[in-house]
Parts: sequence; structure tokens; C-alpha cells
Amino acid sequence: MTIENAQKDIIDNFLFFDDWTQKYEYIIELSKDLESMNKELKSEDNLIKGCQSKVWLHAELVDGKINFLADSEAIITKGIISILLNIFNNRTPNEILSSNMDFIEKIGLKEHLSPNRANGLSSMYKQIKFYAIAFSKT
Amino acid sequence: MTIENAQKDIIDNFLFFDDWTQKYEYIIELSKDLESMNKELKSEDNLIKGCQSKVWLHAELVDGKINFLADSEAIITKGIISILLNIFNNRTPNEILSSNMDFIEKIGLKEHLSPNRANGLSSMYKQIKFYAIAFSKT
Amino acid sequence: MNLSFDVDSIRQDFPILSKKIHNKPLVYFDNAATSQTPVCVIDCIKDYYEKYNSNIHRGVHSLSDEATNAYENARNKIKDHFNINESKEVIFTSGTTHSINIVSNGFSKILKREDEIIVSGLEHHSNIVPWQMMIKNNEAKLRVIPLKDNGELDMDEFKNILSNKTKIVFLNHVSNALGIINPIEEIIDISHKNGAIVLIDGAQSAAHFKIDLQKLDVDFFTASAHKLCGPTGVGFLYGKEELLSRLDPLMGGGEMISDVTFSKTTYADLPSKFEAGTPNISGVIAFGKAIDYLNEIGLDNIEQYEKSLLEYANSKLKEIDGLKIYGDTKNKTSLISFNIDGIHSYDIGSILDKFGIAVRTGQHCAQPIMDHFGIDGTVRASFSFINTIEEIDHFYESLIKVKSMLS
Amino acid sequence: MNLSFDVDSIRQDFPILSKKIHNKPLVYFDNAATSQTPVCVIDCIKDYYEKYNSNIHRGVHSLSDEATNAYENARNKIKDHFNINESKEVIFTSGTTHSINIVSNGFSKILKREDEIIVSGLEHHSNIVPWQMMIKNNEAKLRVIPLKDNGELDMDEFKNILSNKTKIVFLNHVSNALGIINPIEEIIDISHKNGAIVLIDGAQSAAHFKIDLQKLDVDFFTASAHKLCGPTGVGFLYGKEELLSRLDPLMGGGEMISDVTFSKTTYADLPSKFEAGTPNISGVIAFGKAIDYLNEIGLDNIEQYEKSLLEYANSKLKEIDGLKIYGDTKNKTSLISFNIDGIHSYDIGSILDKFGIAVRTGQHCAQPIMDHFGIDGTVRASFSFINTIEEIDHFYESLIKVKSMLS
Ligand SMILES: Cc1ncc(COP(=O)(O)O)c(C=O)c1O
Ligand SMILES: Cc1ncc(COP(=O)(O)O)c(C=O)c1O
Repeated sequence: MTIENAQKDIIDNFLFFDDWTQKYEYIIELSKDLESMNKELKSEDNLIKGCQSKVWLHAELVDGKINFLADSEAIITKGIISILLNIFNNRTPNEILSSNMDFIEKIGLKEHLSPNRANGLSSMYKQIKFYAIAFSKT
Repeated sequence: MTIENAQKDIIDNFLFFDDWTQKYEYIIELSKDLESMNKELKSEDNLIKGCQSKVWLHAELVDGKINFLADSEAIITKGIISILLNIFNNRTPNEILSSNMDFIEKIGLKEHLSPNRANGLSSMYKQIKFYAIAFSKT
Repeated sequence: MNLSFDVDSIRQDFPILSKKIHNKPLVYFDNAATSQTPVCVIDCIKDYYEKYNSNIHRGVHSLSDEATNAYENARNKIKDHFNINESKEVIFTSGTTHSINIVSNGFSKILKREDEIIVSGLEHHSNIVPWQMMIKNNEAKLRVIPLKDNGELDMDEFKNILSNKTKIVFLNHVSNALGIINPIEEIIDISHKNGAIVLIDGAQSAAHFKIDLQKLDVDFFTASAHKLCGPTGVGFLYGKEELLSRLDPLMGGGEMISDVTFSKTTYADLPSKFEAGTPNISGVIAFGKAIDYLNEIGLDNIEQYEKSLLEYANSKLKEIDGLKIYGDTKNKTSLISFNIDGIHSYDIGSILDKFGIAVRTGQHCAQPIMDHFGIDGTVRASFSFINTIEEIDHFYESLIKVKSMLS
Repeated sequence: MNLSFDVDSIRQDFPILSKKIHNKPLVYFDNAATSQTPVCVIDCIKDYYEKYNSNIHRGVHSLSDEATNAYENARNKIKDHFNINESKEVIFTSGTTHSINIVSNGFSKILKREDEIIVSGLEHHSNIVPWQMMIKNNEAKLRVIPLKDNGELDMDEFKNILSNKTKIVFLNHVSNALGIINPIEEIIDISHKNGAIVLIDGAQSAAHFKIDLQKLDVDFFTASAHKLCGPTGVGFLYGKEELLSRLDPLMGGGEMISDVTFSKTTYADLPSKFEAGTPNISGVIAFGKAIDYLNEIGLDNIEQYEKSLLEYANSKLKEIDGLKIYGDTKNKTSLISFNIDGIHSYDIGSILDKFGIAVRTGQHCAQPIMDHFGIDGTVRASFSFINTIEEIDHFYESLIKVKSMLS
């Protein structure tokens, strides 16, 4: 499945919901799917700056694809990370670099895209791209 | 003549004028009445701070009364000084200290009373009072 | 409920209160971050730009006169409101942070290696960093008044660390993170007896009760307009004339000098010395208007009304299982800092927003206080006289829903 | 006359232009001191306080998001307008004076005793004092580019004093006292070849023609919103990222740090490092709006129209016997600084005010320039795109009357 298709799937999933409560309940559900992250990986180095709740993101290149591990203290943030990793995990650097984040607006989570440092989504995406750039050079 | 009466006289004089042009022409006339000030008296010490055009004020106590000498580079300022000295020259410190400046508003020169540092009238009056205080202590 | 206080009619003064957030009426509980602005203050700014916008001081024309008069008039309003001795002791700044930096920078050359500065453990960032920057220069020592378990300052420890080495004592009047009102009268008194100068940060106090600076006999005091129903980008620093005169200015520029040649500069008198460059003219004038507005309502009325809001909110919130309030002491302003067991403050804040409720979450620029309680942050609901009992009920009910969603 | 430029309809955008001064229509020729404010900028401020006033950054609620977005959006507008590489190179300040102090203070620890700073002889106070304050600390040397008889910088002398000791070259783009446009392209080029950093003060230039900072390759640049149709109390400092990163901040406070404990502080990234405390949020947002407004009219149109105003005013004023213009050079903005033989500038200004005409008189915060011409001050009439040929005619006729009254 391409990144685009994965994003479409998520948009479709969110189309089911009538109101924000259901959306948020779904996000909270998704947070539970997130693969757990080792304590050692929750290091200063992996901490993403610019998020109000702490967010850690770790990446490794395996067979040309990037494996992400991430976690957060806040459950909503965790749910959103889970959505992001659904899309960006196990992709090649190039796939990631040619992606965009328009789908966030389409699923009605635009507020999480704000440059406001309280919301970490744009910081997370930046960091994911940053890893992609770094690994595409290796 | 008391200070109050001198102020009344000036108010009366200004009542003659229909418009500001006449008032200003009168002020310019008055500037010529100002007793000339010796160059040595135009010293740094006698310079009044807070006026946009340079204003010097010198004072001496003679027989319990204060003799003022003043000058300015700007003719309008000089005219206004002339009005002030008409009122405050040759007065005892106490006379000066119990005076006020309401007449300025009455003759329509209120703009010159503004705390704006460009206009020196309030600074001049302050300085006159300052001398009065100083001499009342001697 | 205080009957002399008509909150419904007061709310009419605040255009923003008709705003909808996610289709819900805005419930603004972030007053400690910035206050909302009454229409008279907004109109005052509009009026300035429509009728007498002009650079001030040294201008020869009428507009400049009008703007200068209004600006200096605002200075007098601050002077009167805080019972300051002379208007030249009021320095307009761009806010509390700027004010504090003026003082810390000013003392940076006066203090020496053996000297000590005491800061409370209840401080906002803005109160710590300027002093850390300062002691890099003079190697003075920064000492901290520790907190007791409940979040109050440990006054015994304060007396212990205070000595004749102490040159400056420095703390906020009210903690922005907890709302605790510090015993500044006692601190000023003891500090003065030890020969130390006291700077009080009134950013969180000035909006909530009347303050008499001469009576306090404090050496420096500062607050920000944007927390006092005024505009952003303006505040004031009060300092005793004799002390202000001793300090070098933080910034150099027009107006703050009386004479310039390329080889020498003479500083102008107070307050100009500290007001380099074109100030926030409309902001200062509107700040004056905001002070008028607060006085029309009356700070005593505000204090009383807010106290009743706090009591009500306290009792409601304590009904919620697992909700823990930090700094729940007797002497505080209408602010509640809390957490709910097992739920992150960010999650609570995000979902409250969906209910139209604006609270702040996180560390509130006060990491050391968070460290004291061993937590990462709190939810901070800060009330003001524009809030109502009904809003607190809505807050309570929303919290119940948040809790059920998140646990 | 430029036909594509409809000054009458533009004047409708400025509410203050319907003001009467002493019963005469306001003729505002003090644009160099502060520009007037179009209704869209006033409405933008009103809108902020009525609809989304909130403290920015780190807020979890919608209002804070909205305000933060608008604030950062304004940063992008400044970036685009001045063709800056990255938005984090745009630091919001309280104005040009503040900006300059950030740079001079930042370099104060970097410069050493043997180092030199070159400042032009055409400077505003704000440009001299910060460096005088700075060299008190590091004993660097301040050197001055002298003026030629006509008021232009003596470029030969500049090349003479420039050496490998020169670390910083510092001048205004346009002189506020005379309106002369300095050859900054050449100065930047020569300075860079000598390894010196250049800071340009654009307070008097940015309103009058288009400026491309990447093309100029200047190291630092600053301007004030209140001279750009924006509000008071806000401006910006541009700096190349690498240089800004090297400088310590002028002020410490919230937002400008990423980590605080009582023992250590880590500065945050750009631009936050230099934006301590709550900024002038409404001011910054309205500054962005003002930039939009100027771009709607088009700075090229403004430049051309103002040029025609200047030419006309120049030719009229020169008809007046005994009137002497200072800095009457080819390359200047629409500003005329003059005296009339035997009459003090203050007298001229006072009486012009009675005719509704606002000019500035005195030294224009530029005593050294006055000393250069051996005068005490001038009358300064500074025009902008809101002025008309008819206003200049009225100015001319009023000057004739002033002259007859005063001589
Ligand atoms: C050339 C120049 N530099 C600096 C300034 C100071 O700007 P501000 O007062 O906005 O800080 C001015 C303002 O008059 C100016 O004309
Ligand atoms: C106690 C305290 N001090 C200082 C500040 C900083 O004030 P400003 O951001 O207006 O400079 C704040 C603002 O949050 C505060 O709460």
C-alpha cells in the first residue's frame, strides 16, 4: 500500500464519525495499537522539541526502509503518533520525502497541525522527514 | 500691582484679539521688550532643560525680591518669557510660590503649557518657582 | 454571591465573550496568561490611531502635543492607581519581562562576587533567567527560597539564607503556576532590615487586588498591561527614584539621553533614561484606560467576587475522584492548578477545548515548581471577574466527561 | 504626475486625515517621525482584541492557536516582503532601537580591545548610544565616517578608516535628519571584503522603496512598524542565522529558553531566544497587515509618487528667499530639512501648526549632523504617499506668511 493509499484509508475511517467525541475516542483507541517503546530509547536525543507533552521518536534503517518507534505521555498525542506511524512506518526515505500531510486537515485534526508549539504534529512530521533525509544520504 | 492683577491685565490685553495671528503678532512684539541678557549669563547653568529652543533664565535676589533675566533663540518663546517676566519679575519668593499659571489657558496659549518637552512654558515656570524656593530659604 | 457585582452586565463589555469555540460559547479560564480586553480599551486604541496618532515628546505640532499629553496622563494614572510618589518613578516597558531585565541588568555592574541574590522557588522563568545572565558577569551568587510541601515559601529557610551578603531579594507577588499569594510585606520588612533591596513581580497580583506601593515600601515593582485588561506589549516598572537613578539603562537610544556627541553621552533624567526609542504609545495610553476600567468596577469588588468563584470552583473540583489540586493554600488568587490521576494534563486541556473551555496546561514556565511536586505539568484554570458560576458548573461537568473518555 | 496612483482614494483609507487642527484640515508632514495608520490596520487590531486575543505559544486551546497562527503568519509576511531566507531569521522587537541594542549588546562580549566599530556621521541617537554603551565594556574603538559638505558620507574617508580591525559597520539606510539615501550596497560590499559585519538601520528607508535583504547580502537589518503604516511598539530585526546564533540575548525570560533549573539555562532556538516574555501580539499581527497594505499600493508606486512630491516641493521651497535646504542631494527620500535666514526653526514650526501643518523642528535626534552644518536645528517636512501637491502649495503659502510674521 502506498503512503497515499494509507492516508486515504484513514480518511475513510474518520468519515464514519459524526462528531468530535467519536473521533477522539477512535484516536484514544488507536493509541493502544502503538508498539511499545523501550525505556532506553526514551532518551534526551529522541525527544522531539516543540511538543507540550513529551514525545519520543526513534528510527532505524532496515533493508532500505525506516522503522519508527515512538511514544508520548499524552494519550491523544499517542493516538496521533499511531496514525502517523501507520502511514510512515516501514517506508523508504524517498517515499517519505515525497509525501505530504494534507490528510490531517481532511480528517478534521487541523488544529494539531498548528505551528503552535503546544501541538506536536508538525514537529513530529518534521522529525520523520528529518530522519528520511538523514537515511537517504547513507 | 499683585501677581493676580498683572495676570488680569494680560488676560485683558489678549481679549482684544480676534484670531491667533494677532495674538502671535502681539507676542512677537512683546519679545522686543525683554531686557537683553548678557552673553556670560547665557551659560550652561542657566539653560532650562526640556525646551526645544534654548532658553536661559538667570535670577538674583535684590532687597528680598527676585530679579529675573531671560532670553531665548526663538522669538515666540521670547515673547512668552516676556509675559512671564512681566508677571514674576521683582516679586518676593512668597508671592511667586503662591501663584499659579491658570491665566495661560485663559489667554489661549494652553498648548504652550503641555508637558511636551518641545514647549518650554511649564519648564520655565518650574524653574522660576525653583528659584523662589531656593531664595526663600536664604 | 456578591450582589453589588453585576457580572452579566460586565460581560457585555467584553466582545470576545460572544465568540464560539467548536460551536460552544467560549469559557475563558486562561486569565492568568492574558486577560481579555473590554470595549473601552479597544476603542481607546482605535481612537488613538484615528484621531491623534503621532510620535511623542519634542514635537512642535498639535498632534504630537495631544499624543504626548495622553501618554503622560497614562503615567499619572499608573502613579495614582498604585499610589506611587512621583510619576517619574513610573517607567513604561514592554512588559514584566522587560522590567525585570532593566533591574537585573542595572545591578549587574553594581553587584560583586561576594554578593548574593535571593529568588523564590515559586518563580516564573522570566524571574530566573535574567539573574542567571547577570551573575555570569559579576559572579554573584543566586540563592533560592525553598518551598514547603504545600507549595508555600519556607519563611524559616528564607530567614536562614538572608544575610548581609544579600543585596537583592526578588520574587513574584502571586505565583502564576499555583496562584499562591506570597507574604511580601514580611519579606520586604525583613529584607530591608538586612539592607537588601526588594523587587516584586506583580504580573499575577495587580489584576486581583488593590496594591499600595508606598505603603508596601517596596523598592521595585512591575506588572504587564496584558494581564490587567490592557493591550499586549506594554507594562511598567516602578522604582524608587534614588535607586533608578543609580542604574545604567538596559538600552541606548533616542530620548534617553540629554546630550550626544560621538565621544560622550549624558543620560537624560527619569523616566526618559529607561524609555529609549519610540515607545508603545497606543499601548501605554490604552493601559491607562484599562486602569480606569478596573477602578470603575473596583478592585475590592473584583477581589471579593473572584474569591467566591474560587471557593465554588474549589468545592466542585474536589468532588472529582482522583483530582489533585496543587498549592491549595488559604491565601491565593482565583486560580486552580490540578491534575487527574493517570491522565496527562495535555489530554485534559485538548478535550476541554472541544467543550469551549480555555485552560492552560503544562509547566506554566515554572519547571522548578513542577520538579518540587515531582510532576510534569498541571492543568491551570485561572478565573477572573468576567467568569461566572455557570461557567464553573460547565467546567465541572466537562471534566467529568473528559475523565470518562480518558480513563 | 503618476496617473496610476489615486491619492484621493488612498487618503480615504486614513481616518486621521479628516481631522481638523485649529479649524484647518490636518496637513501631516511628519511622516518620518511616525506614519499614519490605514483603517485596515486599525481594524486588524480591533479584530484581534474582539475575536482571538490570547497569549501565544504553548497554549492548548483554540484561541491561543488562532493567535499563534496569526503571529507566526506575520513573521512570514515580513520574511516574504524583505526577501529573507528563513522566517526564524526574523526577530520581533519593540522597534528599531530595541533591535540595535540586541546587536550591540550581543557583540559586546565578542568584541575586544583592538577591535573597531564604524558608525556613519549621519546617525540618529539610537544608533550611537548603544555602541557607546557597548565600548565601555570591551574598550573597542568607535570610528565615524565623516560627512562631505553637502551632507553625504565621505566614502574615501570610509575606505581609509576601514581596516582589518573593523568588526562592525553600522549605519542608517536613509538619514532621518536629511533624507539622504546612503550607498549601502557599496558599503556592504567593501565591508565584507574587509571581513566586517554590517548592520543597516532601515527605519527611514523601508517605507519608501522596496528592499531585498538577500540581494543586499546585509548581515543585520532593522525597521519599526510605526514608520510603515503599522502600530507603535513593534519592529523587527533581521539577522543571518549563523550570526544570530552566536549572539547572547539582551533579555532573559519566558519562551527564550528551552530548559531552566536554578543552576542552568539553555537558550531556545531562533527566533524565540530573542523574544523573551509576552510579545506585542496585536502589534505584530497588525504589522503584518500594514505590510500587506503597502504591497497592495505597491512600493514602486509609492517611490515614484513620493519622488514627484519631493521634486515639486523642492522647486516651490527654493522660490522662497533666504530658505536653505540641508542635504539637498540627488539620492534622497521625500524629506526636506531647511531653515529660513534669521528665523528659528521652533518659531516656524509653531506657526505652521496654526495653519494645520505638522512638521518637526529641532535636531531630529541627530545633534552631530547639526554640528556639522553649524546649526542648532532645522524644520523637517517629511512627505509620504498620503500627501498631495495641494498640501505642498498650502505649505508654501503658509511659509510665506510665517516669514512675513517673523521677520
Ligand atoms: C534612522 C532612524 N533610526 C532609528 C530610529 C529609532 O526608531 P524607533 O524609535 O522606532 O526605535 C529612528 C526613528 O526616528 C530613525 O529615524
Ligand atoms: C508571575 C509572572 N511573572 C512574569 C511574567 C511575564 O510577563 P510578560 O510575559 O508580560 O513579560 C508572567 C507572565 O506569565 C508571570 O505570570
